[in-house]
Amino acid sequence: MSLLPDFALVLFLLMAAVWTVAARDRRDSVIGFIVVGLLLSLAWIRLNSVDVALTEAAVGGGATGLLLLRACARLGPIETEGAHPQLPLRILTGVLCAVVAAALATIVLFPIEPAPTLAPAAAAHMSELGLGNPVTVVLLAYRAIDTLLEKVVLVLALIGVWALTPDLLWGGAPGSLRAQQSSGPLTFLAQVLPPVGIVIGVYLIWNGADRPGGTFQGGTVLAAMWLLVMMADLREPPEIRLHKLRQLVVFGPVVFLVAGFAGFWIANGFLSYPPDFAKPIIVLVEAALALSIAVILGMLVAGPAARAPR
Amino acid sequence: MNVLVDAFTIASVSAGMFFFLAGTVGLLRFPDTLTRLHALTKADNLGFGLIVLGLLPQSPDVASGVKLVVVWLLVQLAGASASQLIAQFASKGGPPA
Amino acid sequence: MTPAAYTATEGGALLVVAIVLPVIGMLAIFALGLRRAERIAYLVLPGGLLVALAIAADVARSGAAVTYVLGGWQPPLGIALRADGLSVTLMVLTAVVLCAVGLVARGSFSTPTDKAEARSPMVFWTLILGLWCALNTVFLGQDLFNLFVALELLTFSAVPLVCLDGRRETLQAALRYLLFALIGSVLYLMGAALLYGAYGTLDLAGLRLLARNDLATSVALGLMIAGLMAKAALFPLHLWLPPAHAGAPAAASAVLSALVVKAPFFIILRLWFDVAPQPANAMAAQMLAWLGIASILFCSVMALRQARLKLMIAYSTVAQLGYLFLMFPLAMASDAPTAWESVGWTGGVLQLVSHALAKASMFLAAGLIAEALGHDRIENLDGAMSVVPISVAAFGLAGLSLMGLPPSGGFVAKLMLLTAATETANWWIAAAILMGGILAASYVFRVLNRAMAAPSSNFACKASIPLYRELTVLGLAICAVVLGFVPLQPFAFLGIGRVGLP
Amino acid sequence: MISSTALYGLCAAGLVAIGLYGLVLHPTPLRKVIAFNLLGSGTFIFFGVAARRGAAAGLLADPVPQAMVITGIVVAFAATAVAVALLLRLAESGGSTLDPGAPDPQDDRPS
Repeated sequence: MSLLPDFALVLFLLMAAVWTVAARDRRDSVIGFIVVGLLLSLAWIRLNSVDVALTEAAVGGGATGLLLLRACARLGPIETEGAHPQLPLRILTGVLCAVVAAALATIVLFPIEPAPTLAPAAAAHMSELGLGNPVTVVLLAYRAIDTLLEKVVLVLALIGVWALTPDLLWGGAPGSLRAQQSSGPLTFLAQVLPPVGIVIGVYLIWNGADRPGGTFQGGTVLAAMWLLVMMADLREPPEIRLHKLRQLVVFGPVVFLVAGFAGFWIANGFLSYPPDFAKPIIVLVEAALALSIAVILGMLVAGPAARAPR
Repeated sequence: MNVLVDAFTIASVSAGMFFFLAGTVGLLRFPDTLTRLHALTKADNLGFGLIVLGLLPQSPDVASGVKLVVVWLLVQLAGASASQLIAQFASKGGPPA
Repeated sequence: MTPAAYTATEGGALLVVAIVLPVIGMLAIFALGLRRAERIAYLVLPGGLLVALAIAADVARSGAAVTYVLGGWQPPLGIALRADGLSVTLMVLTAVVLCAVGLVARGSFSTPTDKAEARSPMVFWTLILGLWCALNTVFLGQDLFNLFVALELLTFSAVPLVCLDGRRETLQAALRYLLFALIGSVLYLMGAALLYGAYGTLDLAGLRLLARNDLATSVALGLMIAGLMAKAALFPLHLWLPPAHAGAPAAASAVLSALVVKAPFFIILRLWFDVAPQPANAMAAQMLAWLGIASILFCSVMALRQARLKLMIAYSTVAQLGYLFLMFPLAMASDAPTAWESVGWTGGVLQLVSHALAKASMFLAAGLIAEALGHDRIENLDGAMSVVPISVAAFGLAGLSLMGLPPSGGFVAKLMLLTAATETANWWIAAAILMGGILAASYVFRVLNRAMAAPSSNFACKASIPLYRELTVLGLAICAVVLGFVPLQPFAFLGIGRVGLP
Repeated sequence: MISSTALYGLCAAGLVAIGLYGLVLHPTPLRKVIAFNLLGSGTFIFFGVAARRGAAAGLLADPVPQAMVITGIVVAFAATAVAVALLLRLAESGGSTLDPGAPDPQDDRPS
């Protein structure tokens, strides 16, 4: 009985995934993917990983879905369906995928007992740092280098997107995010929602130290508010040459680096925090990172520059 | 007292579920975009409202109760705006190709 | 359960600097928007070279690996960085190649004096520095998830370099490269998830102690190695490489061919010799070698058939990468007590280093030739010798290494592989090495023949190349040749940090 | 009786198979990118399964794999953004599939 909701969820998830891959129209496929994203965040809650559920809902389903929907609209009718692969190739691929899935399923069904875990080790040092959310501690203390490098990945991705700007337009602003026709309800929403959204975003960041939430989740909510305002055409996307924009992008990584190097003087080395000040330092780094994430995510969705600088 | 509160929750959430069911049936059965939208939004607003109402007495403290209400308000706002947008597209001759 | 703790060694903080210094440079170029992006790069490049040399000196002097534990959190909870003999060899190689590329790229990627910032210089210099951070992290990281992040850094820096000129073919090549790289990453990550589920650690030292020979481990390693093979362009997963490496600007191609494809191979080495339970599956080693042989033969023939110089060099890269995969059965079958004391292992690593130097030199030379002539069709290369003689000479010297002719690093590397192949009676591998050499000679001489021919009557030089750029390219080629004077035996240096491991 | 964690593990295996199939076989790049995201989601759930099985010391799930998944999701988003920007630019330049067009023999620029 208690497994029934899980069964239903898994079944819906797989059905939505099949639909996403099998749909003829690419818009249907994107909508299928967004449904998968929503169901996935439920699955993450069932796996007791609330932080991941929030991230999946915000980044995996939400931001990625928006990106793909915009791509659909922008592609228009240009994208012609290429030649469909031959039947033998399809069967071969199908068999290969089935073999991989079968191997994975076998491994999952016969786990190691007792399951190996780092949870006790992670919990043991949490009181030293004064933080209550173990996932935040892993992200910003135990494995901070991965989080730092991942911010570098985001900056590189932004440079990669901007690199696609035609030379003449370099420095200009991305194309407008406005929908085809301006509409009252969207403008209304873009005026009412952002104040509330910003409060929620800040709450998620602040809360992340002790309870589920954190930089990504909060940063994505902030980015969503900015994108909403741009989509309702209340604000234009900024020009990519603006120093202020660039500085906001690197602000988070720079604060993180400074905190990391400060560890050489005030603690035991790079990315190590003194016990008494660990929490304020981590919250400060998180806040700076969230700001940068919001700006980067927004600019990633906006795309390369499409207008010459003024 | 507890029994009464629990009974209220069960009744309210069940009623909410019923509205969701009705709305979904409407979504599947009604003929065109506008009527479908009508069925969906009416049922969802009411159904979701009833579920939140039913859950309110179960919340452990005031803060989580306030969060529930905020969630309800945000869903109202998002649902209303989204259905307006869909209706706009629909009345202008279907979704853009 | 708990593996031996890492103890941070004295110069360990330098490892952090090696990873973070390029990041600082990259962020500075991005944010400050100084009048000239390349100025910051010219501060960071020699700095990074000094850091790499300092770490190498430290390792050579102490004869032990340099270690740093980040934040003081011991693995498996935290992450450690560790530089052994192999890591520092590759770090110094990376720094040398990047500095040379930086010098040569000055001609093509300088910000115009009338602009505050231009697209291609800004993108090129930031991405080159991002790439450096990624490579150093790959060489130093001891945690499989940390290595995943490093691989992603590598992908995100390498892909936009491919389509820097924005032409349609290069956009296509970049998209295809990105998709291959993403499949590779996701397969690698899947393997990492399975390993974590089985052992509760992704630390290499921990896994070395714990690894069992069971289904989960085999599937995990299989998925990871398959993913890395796609990134390292092993036949038949090489389809993305030739258009991508040929489409990029020459300076970027040099880095992509010389260094970027070596990073996934380096991780395969780590997985194979550090994680895979010993004795590792002999059949899998044979299969990798067979794919390597297919790479060598098939792509050498393809290189011979190309009309464009850069495409030819790109196909030659896939062929030369094939040699690297020969070392798995050779190192395993040898009589040496450990893999890294065998001739096959040293030959493979030497091939990696000499190919990196030779290929960087060759791509840069091809870029200069194309700049001077205005095209890179092999049929019409006549006259190149009279315009850019030093570049043609560098091309020829680098070619020695690819062919495996003395005196060159490639000669010693291939001779060592050949020796290992005959000692362990792997006759097919020996035959493939010889055949690959002959094919390489044919495609290199085909180019040299045309380039040395007298120019036709309507020959016109499109641009003159400053001497320092040509000399830099020649310098790289000479480095590849100098490697040919190393003695023919396993180097103790490459085994530093491995001897004594359980 | 199968545990709910194992059920999600099977779900992950299914997602991986579906995503891999779409990634290999779909001819258009946008569909490949979508399939890549499915494949990635399946991979992340394997970490989630390991996390939930590793619940200990008062934590409902092992936080280390959870943190890895959060990093992974963000990286996958960045990859999607770059891929989408690339394929949009490619579509603008007149090509949309991954089949390389016949190279123009008259093209004089170095390739």
